[in-house]
Amino acid sequence: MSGEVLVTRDLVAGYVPQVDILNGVSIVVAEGEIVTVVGPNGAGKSTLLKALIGLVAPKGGSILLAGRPISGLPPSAIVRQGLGYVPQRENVFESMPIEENLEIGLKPRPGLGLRRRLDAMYALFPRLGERRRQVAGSLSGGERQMLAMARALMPEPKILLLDEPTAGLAPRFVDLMFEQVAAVNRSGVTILMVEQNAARALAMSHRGYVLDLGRNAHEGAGPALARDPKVADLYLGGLHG
Amino acid sequence: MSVDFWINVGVLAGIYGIFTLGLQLNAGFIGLLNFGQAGFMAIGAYAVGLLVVDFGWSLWLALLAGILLAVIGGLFVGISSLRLRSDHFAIATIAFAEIVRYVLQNAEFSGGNQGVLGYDEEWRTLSDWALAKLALIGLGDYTQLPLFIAVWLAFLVLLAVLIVLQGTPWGRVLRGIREDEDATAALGKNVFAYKLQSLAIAAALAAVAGFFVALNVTFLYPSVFDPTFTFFGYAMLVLGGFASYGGVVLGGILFWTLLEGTRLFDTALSAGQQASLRFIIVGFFLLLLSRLRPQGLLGNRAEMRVRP
Amino acid sequence: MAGSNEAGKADALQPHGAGTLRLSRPVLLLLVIVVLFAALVALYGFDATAQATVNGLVAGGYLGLGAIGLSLILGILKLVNFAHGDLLVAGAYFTILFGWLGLPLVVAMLFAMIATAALAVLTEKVVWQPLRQAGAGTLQLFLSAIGLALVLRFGIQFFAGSQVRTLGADIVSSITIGPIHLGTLQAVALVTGLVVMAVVGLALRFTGIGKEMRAFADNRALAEVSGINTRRIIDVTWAASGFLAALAGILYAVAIGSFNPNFGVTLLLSLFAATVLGGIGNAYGALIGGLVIGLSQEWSTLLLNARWKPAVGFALLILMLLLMPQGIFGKARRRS
Amino acid sequence: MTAPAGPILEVRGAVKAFDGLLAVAGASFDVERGSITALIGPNGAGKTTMFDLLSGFGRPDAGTIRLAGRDIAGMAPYRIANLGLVRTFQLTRVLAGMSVMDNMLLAARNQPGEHLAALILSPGRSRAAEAAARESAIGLLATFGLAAKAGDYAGALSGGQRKLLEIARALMTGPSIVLLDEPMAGVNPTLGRDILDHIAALRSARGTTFLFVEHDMDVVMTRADKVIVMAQGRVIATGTPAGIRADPAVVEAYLGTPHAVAP
Repeated sequence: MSGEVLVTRDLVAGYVPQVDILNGVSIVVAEGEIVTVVGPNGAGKSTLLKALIGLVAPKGGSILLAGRPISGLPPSAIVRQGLGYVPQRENVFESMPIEENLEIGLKPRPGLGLRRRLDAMYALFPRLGERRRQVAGSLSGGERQMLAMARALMPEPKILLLDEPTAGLAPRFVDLMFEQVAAVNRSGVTILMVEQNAARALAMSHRGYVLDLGRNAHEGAGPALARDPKVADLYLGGLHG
Repeated sequence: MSVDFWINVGVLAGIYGIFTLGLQLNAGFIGLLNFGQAGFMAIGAYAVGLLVVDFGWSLWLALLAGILLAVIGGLFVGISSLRLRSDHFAIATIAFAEIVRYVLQNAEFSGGNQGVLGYDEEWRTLSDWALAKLALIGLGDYTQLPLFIAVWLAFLVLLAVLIVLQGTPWGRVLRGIREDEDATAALGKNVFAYKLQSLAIAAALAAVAGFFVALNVTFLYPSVFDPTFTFFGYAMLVLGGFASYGGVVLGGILFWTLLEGTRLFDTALSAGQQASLRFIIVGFFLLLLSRLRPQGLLGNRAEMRVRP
Repeated sequence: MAGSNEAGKADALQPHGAGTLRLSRPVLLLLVIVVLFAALVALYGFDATAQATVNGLVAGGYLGLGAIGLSLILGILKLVNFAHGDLLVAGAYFTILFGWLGLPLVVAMLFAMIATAALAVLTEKVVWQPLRQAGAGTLQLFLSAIGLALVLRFGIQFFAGSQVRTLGADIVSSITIGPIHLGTLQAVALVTGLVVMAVVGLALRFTGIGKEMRAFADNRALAEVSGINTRRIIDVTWAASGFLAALAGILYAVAIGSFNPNFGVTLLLSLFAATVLGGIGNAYGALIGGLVIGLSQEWSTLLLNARWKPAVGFALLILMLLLMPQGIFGKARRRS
Repeated sequence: MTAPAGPILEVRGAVKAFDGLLAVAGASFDVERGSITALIGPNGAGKTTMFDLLSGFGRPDAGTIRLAGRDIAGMAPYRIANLGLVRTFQLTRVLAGMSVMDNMLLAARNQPGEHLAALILSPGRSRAAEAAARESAIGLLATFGLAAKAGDYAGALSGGQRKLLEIARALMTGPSIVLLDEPMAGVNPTLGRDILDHIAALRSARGTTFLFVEHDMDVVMTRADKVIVMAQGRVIATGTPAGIRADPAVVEAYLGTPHAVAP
């Protein structure tokens, strides 16, 4: 295994003083991997991503990005350190055209060259290139998700965090979206993803973690974890939906 | 000087207390940012003055007409502007109050900046009668005492009525609308009708306050009804407490004691600077209280929310 | 931004009445202006109408520039900055202060704009940022804004007095172009206003910071996780707001000639009218809105006594809120 | 009043556009009386907009909506609620600054004390109605396990409890049809099952109709009698869960086969 891009140790976080949503989460993402975090509603999956990007201030534990602590930094600084984040909802600038969305994405690292990064993104997501002047608010759900990913990829992050990339998509487009995620990964991007659609997400992941009540419950190789009947019974419920 | 001075402060506290009851009913209990209260007060006061002076009405009949006209004003503002989001509604009500003031200042019928004079004869008669009675217990020298008594009597009666109303299912609907008007509408309540009622009652309260202002200043001129006075009302509200009628009483007494109390200090400042200083103090009140204790002294933080 | 709207095969939302809806309001506005102008020419003659129009453009300059900051702050921070009118006043009085310290007038004006920008940033640091962090609601923000407005207005009055003042520039010389008479200073105010308007519009459209500001106004949370330094954007917005407000105040002082510390509060509702007219948060809209309000107020002097001018502004504000709360250039937002 | 036959809700050709974009593009469907009906479809299919149109929070640009035979398209939300249709919201909207009991009492219908004139003229009737409402509120709160919380501020409840309160409050109005917007979102699986059990029990006991939006296909397939599928603002299929699963149009537009072909 190559270097560890992202490591959390005993991460504790919550939105209000008394209540912690994360009660000690430890995960490792190595370079080039797709790692998926699954778990029931309220397990703290989205909160984990928000803590990593700095939207929720961690109360305990540590977060290392390429060996450097990022815990407690504001989101803009964390993005500059090389973390890309795609929120689940409202993840594009609706009033702006696709190309301006991508331009905003490059703000943390303008030195990479706008033209070069735009071309790279349009190669990865040809559909966006066809519609570069179209206002993002008029895109379909799947296209928005692609634009949101491309925006987060503009500054060449060391790792991309995806918060339920298939939420709300028609089931028939779910596989397409997962294929897109796999393509991004093949292009050399490390991915940490949170998903409700546990079976399919784990099947395409190198490794997976199961969270419950804000703690690590299980971990293992993705496909194996997806097939583990104990995990399925306890946490995943509708694996065959 | 001192007793007369504090009686006057009491009169102001009572008048603005009545005025602010309406703001409490709007901002505190149904979540309406009514910033046009000074405009309703102006309508009430000018109606009284003009009906008595120009049309020879009785002062008391004119009071009723003034209340009615202010309510009509409230309904007009409400029907036209209630569907706006809360901050736009606030701006629209300020604009309404400014239009009222501009009309009074510039139109022929209202006497412009010369104002309206000579409407309070009936009150003087009553006041003299009261002073004669007060003289029997040795209080006959305090000429503003009858007004003080009348104002506070009215204030306390209106306060009691509103407290009782707030405890009824009607009051509960108001609070539901304050918390979330869509959810309340989804439960079958006619949000618009309740907001309109709340606004109309607030306008009526403003008209009563305007009546007492007219008696207190003895002649009416437009700048008495500057929007700044609505801001004073809100300063009282935020001081005493949101969603609490008791807070209006406390806020009124504290606010006017503190504000007028500044007159008692000898300073090297010019009269203009002293006047400015009073407004600066009010400004700091609003800033500091909004920041440090937004619910006010008697208010309940859980009940303090206005959504956009 | 018009933006092409090709129908995508997989689009859940399909275009409907392609673009006509979006174009119609500005076009309608232009039409109304042209028709009104023609009507006024017919009723009052070309000379009087042209004079009122030029006066309206002068007023539109300072109203438009004054409204930009109000609109941006309202759009980006969701804050009804009631103290904005007093920033205009601060600009004029800082100019007097720096002139009194011996600086030449133009330099004093520039310093005044910088000082007002600093003042605006200061209010952000001292008042607004802490309030936002405390999760203040609409009412708290509104009351704080009123409190701040009172402190600023009467603070200026405390030090400078409430008497009428001038900037001490030459107010006598004038230009005559055909039937139109214009004070030299008014002409300067007109040209400055229009030029700065164009510069601001272009800056928002094409510069990096302009795009970041628009992104921030569009979706604040997303801007933050996209790596935009939102603190910086907020500070820049306040600085620009203060700077342009001061310029607007100075242009007002120059064009009108004399003023007292109350002129900001008098202009405030007209500035709100311009903001709402242009669509909240839309800087171009604010500029156009300012021009429309300026024209309306000056044109109204052909019909009514000039003393009703401010009331025309208030009435337009109420009308706009009632008839077109999303403004000419704003979009009707879908309820979430 | 005897319940007339026919569907409780009939939607025909409903259209709603925002800024020129069609969110609902001519949707038609029925909801049968006493059924538990699921409304499914991808994000942007128009489900929430449809809920808004049904409950009066939006006026359709075209089309008719009939509730028990009566056209309610464009009617104010409070009037629709008083005709027996209540809704919950996707993000729970309890009245945080009021007690749990006040949340419930506010939902009671036919309270004369809510009207100033009636309040002043006959305070006795108001008190009687209040006592009756309190009694049925206590019963409903007990059903949903919230009896102990009656005096607390609703804002102090946990996320799951708020969801329960919102549903209990909707039932307090004595509705004939309840619209639930993602009742399972943000609640843990155990509580989610409880909510679904309550719904089933209430349908059996009172004959209340339920229409709900849900993304979890397992829940839809096991709990709904009927399923309505929306895509791109239109209803592309209605039927039983089994029928929907086999419907080629639904498979094509929404469910997909294990090896979906790229568009």
